[in-house]
Amino acid sequence: MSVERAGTGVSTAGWEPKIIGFCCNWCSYAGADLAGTSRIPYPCNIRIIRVPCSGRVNPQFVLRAFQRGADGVLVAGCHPGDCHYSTGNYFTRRRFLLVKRLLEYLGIEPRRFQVRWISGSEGQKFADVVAEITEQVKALGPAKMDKMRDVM
Amino acid sequence: MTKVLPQGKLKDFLKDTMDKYSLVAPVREDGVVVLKPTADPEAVVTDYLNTVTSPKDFFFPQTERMFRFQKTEGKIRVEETTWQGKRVIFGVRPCDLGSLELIDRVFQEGEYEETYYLARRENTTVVGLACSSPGPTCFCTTFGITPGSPEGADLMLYPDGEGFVVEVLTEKGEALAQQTETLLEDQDVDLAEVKGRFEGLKVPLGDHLSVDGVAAKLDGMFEHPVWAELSPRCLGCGICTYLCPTCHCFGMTDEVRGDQGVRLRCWDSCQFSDFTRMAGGHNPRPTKKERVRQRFMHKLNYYVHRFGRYLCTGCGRCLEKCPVGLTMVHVIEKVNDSGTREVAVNE
Amino acid sequence: MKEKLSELKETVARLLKDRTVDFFIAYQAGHSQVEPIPFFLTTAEHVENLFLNNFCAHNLSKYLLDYLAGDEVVGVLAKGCDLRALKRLLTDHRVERGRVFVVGLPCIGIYDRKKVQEVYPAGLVEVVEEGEEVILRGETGDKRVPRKEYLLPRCLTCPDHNPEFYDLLLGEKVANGPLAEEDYSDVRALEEWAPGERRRYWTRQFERCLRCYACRNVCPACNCRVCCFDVAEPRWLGKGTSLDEQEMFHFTRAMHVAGRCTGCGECERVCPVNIPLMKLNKKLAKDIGALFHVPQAEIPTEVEPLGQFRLGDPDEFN
Amino acid sequence: MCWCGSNIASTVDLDRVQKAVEKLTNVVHVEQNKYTCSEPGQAQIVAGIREHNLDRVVVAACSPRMHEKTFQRTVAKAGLNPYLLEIANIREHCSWVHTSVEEATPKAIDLLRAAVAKVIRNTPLTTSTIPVEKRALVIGGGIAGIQAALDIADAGHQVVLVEKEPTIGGRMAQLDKTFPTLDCSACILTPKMVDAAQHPKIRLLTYAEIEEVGGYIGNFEVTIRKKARSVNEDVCTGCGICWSKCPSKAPNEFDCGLGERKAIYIPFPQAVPNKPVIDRENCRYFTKGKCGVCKKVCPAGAVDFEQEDELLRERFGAIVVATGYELFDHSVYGEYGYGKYPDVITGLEFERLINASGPTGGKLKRPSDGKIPKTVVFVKCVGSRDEAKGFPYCSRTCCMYTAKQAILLREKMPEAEAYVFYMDVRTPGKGYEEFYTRATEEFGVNYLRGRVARIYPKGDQLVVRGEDTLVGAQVEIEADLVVLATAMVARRDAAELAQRIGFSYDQYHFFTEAHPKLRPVETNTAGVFLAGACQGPKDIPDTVAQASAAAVKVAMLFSRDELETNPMVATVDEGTCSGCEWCKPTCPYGAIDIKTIEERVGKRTVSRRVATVNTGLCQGCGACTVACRSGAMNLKGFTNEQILAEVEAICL
Repeated sequence: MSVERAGTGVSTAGWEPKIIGFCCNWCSYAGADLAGTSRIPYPCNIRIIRVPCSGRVNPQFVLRAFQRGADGVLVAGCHPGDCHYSTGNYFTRRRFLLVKRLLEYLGIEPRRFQVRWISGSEGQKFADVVAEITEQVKALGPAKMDKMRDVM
Repeated sequence: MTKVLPQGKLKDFLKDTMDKYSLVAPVREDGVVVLKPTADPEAVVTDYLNTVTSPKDFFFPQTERMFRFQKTEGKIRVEETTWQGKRVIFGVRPCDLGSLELIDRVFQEGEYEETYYLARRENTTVVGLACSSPGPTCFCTTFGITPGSPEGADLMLYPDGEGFVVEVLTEKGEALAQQTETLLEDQDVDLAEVKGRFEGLKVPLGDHLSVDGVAAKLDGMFEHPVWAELSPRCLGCGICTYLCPTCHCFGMTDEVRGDQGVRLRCWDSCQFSDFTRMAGGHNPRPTKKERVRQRFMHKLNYYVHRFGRYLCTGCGRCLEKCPVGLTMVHVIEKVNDSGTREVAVNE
Repeated sequence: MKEKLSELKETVARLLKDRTVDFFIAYQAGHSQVEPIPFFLTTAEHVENLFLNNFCAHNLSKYLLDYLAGDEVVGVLAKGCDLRALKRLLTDHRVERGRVFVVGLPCIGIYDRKKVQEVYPAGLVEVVEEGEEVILRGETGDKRVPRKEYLLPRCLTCPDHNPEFYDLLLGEKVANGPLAEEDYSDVRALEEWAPGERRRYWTRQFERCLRCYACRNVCPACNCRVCCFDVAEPRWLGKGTSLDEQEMFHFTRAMHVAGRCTGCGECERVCPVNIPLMKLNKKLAKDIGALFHVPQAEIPTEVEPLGQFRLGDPDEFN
Repeated sequence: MCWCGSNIASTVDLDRVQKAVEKLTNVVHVEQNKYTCSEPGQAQIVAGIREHNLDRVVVAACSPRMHEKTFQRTVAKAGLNPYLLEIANIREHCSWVHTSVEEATPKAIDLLRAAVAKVIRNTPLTTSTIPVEKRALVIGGGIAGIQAALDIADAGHQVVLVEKEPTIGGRMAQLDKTFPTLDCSACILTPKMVDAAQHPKIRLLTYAEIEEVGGYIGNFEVTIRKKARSVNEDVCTGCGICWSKCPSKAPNEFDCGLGERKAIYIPFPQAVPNKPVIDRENCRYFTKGKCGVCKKVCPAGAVDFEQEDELLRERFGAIVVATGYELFDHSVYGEYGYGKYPDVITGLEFERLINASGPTGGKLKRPSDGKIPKTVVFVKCVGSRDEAKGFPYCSRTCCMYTAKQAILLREKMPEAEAYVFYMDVRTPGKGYEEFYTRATEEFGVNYLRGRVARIYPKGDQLVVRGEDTLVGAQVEIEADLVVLATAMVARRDAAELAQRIGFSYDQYHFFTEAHPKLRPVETNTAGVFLAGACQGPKDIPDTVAQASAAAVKVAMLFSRDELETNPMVATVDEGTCSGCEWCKPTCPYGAIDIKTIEERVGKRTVSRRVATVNTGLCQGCGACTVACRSGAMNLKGFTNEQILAEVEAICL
């Protein structure tokens, strides 16, 4: 999957990472909206997928993103205690604490996968998080140069 | 005079081979010996009973990319993928050599030729390795194969003293022998004698297991209670079929990414519960009984009717790896022991 | 264990005769001494073929899933670990307790066939336990080896030498207590590796994977009616075998049993290509223990660790 | 694809996007318009659907949180199921945050590709209906809660008004006069308190708290803890003999602790209900086990020492949260004496000290020695607009109440001097600026622009040292009394309450409205509304306005007998479901049950257990879908298929 390609001699010139952001509708998606209405600029690498709750994000979605060539994945939800559905993000927290460790254990650079709590009022935080993850992923280089390397 | 490859020159033999061919050879990895492409002669081993995976993987790969397709301007462009290259598979045991001939019939005979398979067959040189000490799971002799049978190899190696006696069997084998000729020594060895020694080796399990008349007996055993007796312990996994050097079932699937994609041909296993499940949900082989019966009937009856041979070479992988001992040996014994007049009582 | 064979025969014959059970699942002799195989007895006459020794590793309770639709009462022989597997199935509401008749089998450890075969490739007749050592007795003589080193990994940390519950127990209960603490040293060692090294390690393992699904099919926690790997839409997993699909498979399998794995190690035992699946399962078990304070020994729990939360769970996502 | 004037079109090259999107499989028609949400824009969509016989629509425009509903109605007008629409957010998530066309355009294409991939997998969804329980719960009996309760009740609906304290009235009851009219606070509030108590549709539950909230809009299940009052309210006449005879005293919270009350007490003379409560912590009977004077003297026999907390389970269709605010604890300000100087008081304490029913009977006496102050210094923005020690926000009311208090001081004691240290004077209300002008011009209040650096005692006085930034000089004023305009902060249990009911709050724990401009009284949880300072600092006029607005929202809700449910709910594929029940514990609404189904297996009919979703309870969070390993549980509108398709489309 996202084998680090350091030293493979593959040129990364002109490469821009693609980062998928799963954002819960009520907080993080709204936070991203607020970044927009406040015109807070951030790197263009993120593509947001709207989900009702971070608790809707199946870890298999995250893996699929990496499988298909995403360079980074962000899961963003309401702060603990603020979940629109009361408890969804507590399950998210448990699940992704494990996922993050498992991915790292499998040798996937942990900075490629991040979970953050971003409220609807944190437009600036949303922009900052995107800037941060983009910068980190850029420094790491492409997760997988050839998306269809294996099966395709 | 007979060509002999001294033991000490084996690595060089593999190295020279790699000048012209890509190499697939037995490699010990995490406690198992697998056949896999390797560029490192040092990694190649010869001290194995047999490789856990069989050589069929390199002719009939688990996933075959048949063609690419792409939609452009409302049209679909199809680009066939062809396999290219020259490859040597080293260290194939007689049972597995025999299995290639069995699959050849499936993919070669009849109205249609299986071009992907044949391209690989034509461009691959198979180096056989005779067995010095058959193991407790070996039963090749049941199917007329011996620890020294070279059939299926292009070039056969017989371990003998401090080296390998070489037998060139085909043009491809000859080409490989020429490629490595500097390493092959002409020695005064009686090839027939060496071969005879291997052919005469005891294969305890195989020597006592007879398959005579099994196919004919099975003609009347489709509804026999033996299947209900054998099948409950099956896990429904694909170990037997995927490790078996002669199983060759597959399914086809498209992987699509946007406006392009590939058609894949992937191994499938008749032991999987969804193997015959239809789109509407109906499954003509709904339980393990039908699925287990299918596998053994195919090997011991249907294939025999079509091609005149049993679809098993006694490699023993199912004995070694089936977690629940649902093995060819067990089934043959059961069939031999069962009375033909019995009919299913539970149907 | 062998010594309980006659009692087992008597018991099973009686249960079948008096129709306490409709059929019984136990072991029969396999290809060799080290590989007993599951045995499905439907009549009392079958008991003559019953077999029992300390290689009877296979967890028989998973077979109960094959009999959900009927109303038969299934008798099953269960060691402590098998009982945990049964508990898994009961907790997952897959099996009705009333339809299972458990004959409990006290057990002090099952030997690892692979390890024994390394020192005794063929012709093993029996294994005799002598305190901390065992004698591998075979056609070509005896070998004396340290007992602990030849047991299945699960037996070292086994908390249940006697099944937690049963309808009938074979023989007397044995002294309980794990031989060793839950050992995560292999997981820790791997965690210490450089990420690139770890990556190469797992790549090698996953590339070898055949996707034969034996690990799934033998696993008591993998008990879904329809597995996500078998559905066409959505395609959680491609049919093709490539490194990314293999990794998707192993990641998903591990996550699906996270907090539910009973630690039996059957997945690893049956894997034909030696993929160290327990290194994935144990990694998750270790983290679940450390993060959520649910130790492996408590699984199956009433509510699975990933189906609950605490307000005070660790948080690193700010 | 919407230009949004130049909002999108100036940063996203929509022609390029159109070329890319036209090529996508399943896309048959692409068009652009200047304002898609405008009537002509919507008409274009309707025409497009009809002309091209479209069965799916993607609108690339602003956030779906903005106009998804709008466009759902639009496609419905053309006869399409509204859920066959997807929005690609190319404004908030694209054109507004990326500056160059080269950056924004490829991203917009990706977002559209994902929306197309998703919409292909959309299925028509239909709503079902749930009945509405036409009873409202109002939490908090301050002016916000009273106003909301009265308005809802006047609209003809039952209301339960729950107040934590023994009386309703809240903060407003503590105030002396109100700005900018200088009405007596009690004079305008107490009639409303009485109205609320006597309204046939309102049930007052004072000395009560919310224990648990379940259910959902139209059908909340609320458990209310009615704390033991130790006085039987049904019998008590409020005659007052008990509290006049009670031997135990305690500081009176209502007077900010400046005065005393008895252990059996009403907080203030106009308390509603006029029924006392026994403060068990300070009552001799409860602490020492003997006394019982009140019980002996009560002519009605209302005192009941055995009374216990009572849990009431009630059903409501809507909830108005009006829990108010607290005052910032100024003891973090070392320079103001950490709250240790008794003559440094808060504005609210000042209100009590000048109130005729307060501890001093309305005579302004300073707390330390009862001396009548000659010089009073008011300090504004204590805790407000101070990120370092307090909060960055403005508390909105302090400028006005400080002006009011200075005026009251000068009015009552023309000989006293009033100084006000301020950062800015903010008077954005009707009559406010005029009021402030009166303070400076008519009442001669001295306004000094600057922060107070330090307050320290000197003799029996306090020296207030600050800077007058207008003249650029240090000033030191020897004051008899210092009044701090402390910030309004969220109640300390605000977050807990929000979590209990299930809606969100901001970083200061003020409750979050659904939209800062367009949905100022709704929360993100349907059926829960906000009124007053629990949502953010505000003065009485704004509070009352918001309370009435919340009441209207409730009345709107109650104008319907049934509600349409959210069709984006979880759904079970019974063929796949194992009935393992692991989805159940993840559902916050208890919406998942297990049922037994029968099916044919071979020649037999067998039964097995599967999960089933109560669509009235399900709110569509999707937590259950991830707990389900086999994928049997899915979420309509956000299915596994849809999300995976989006991922794949983006990764192309």
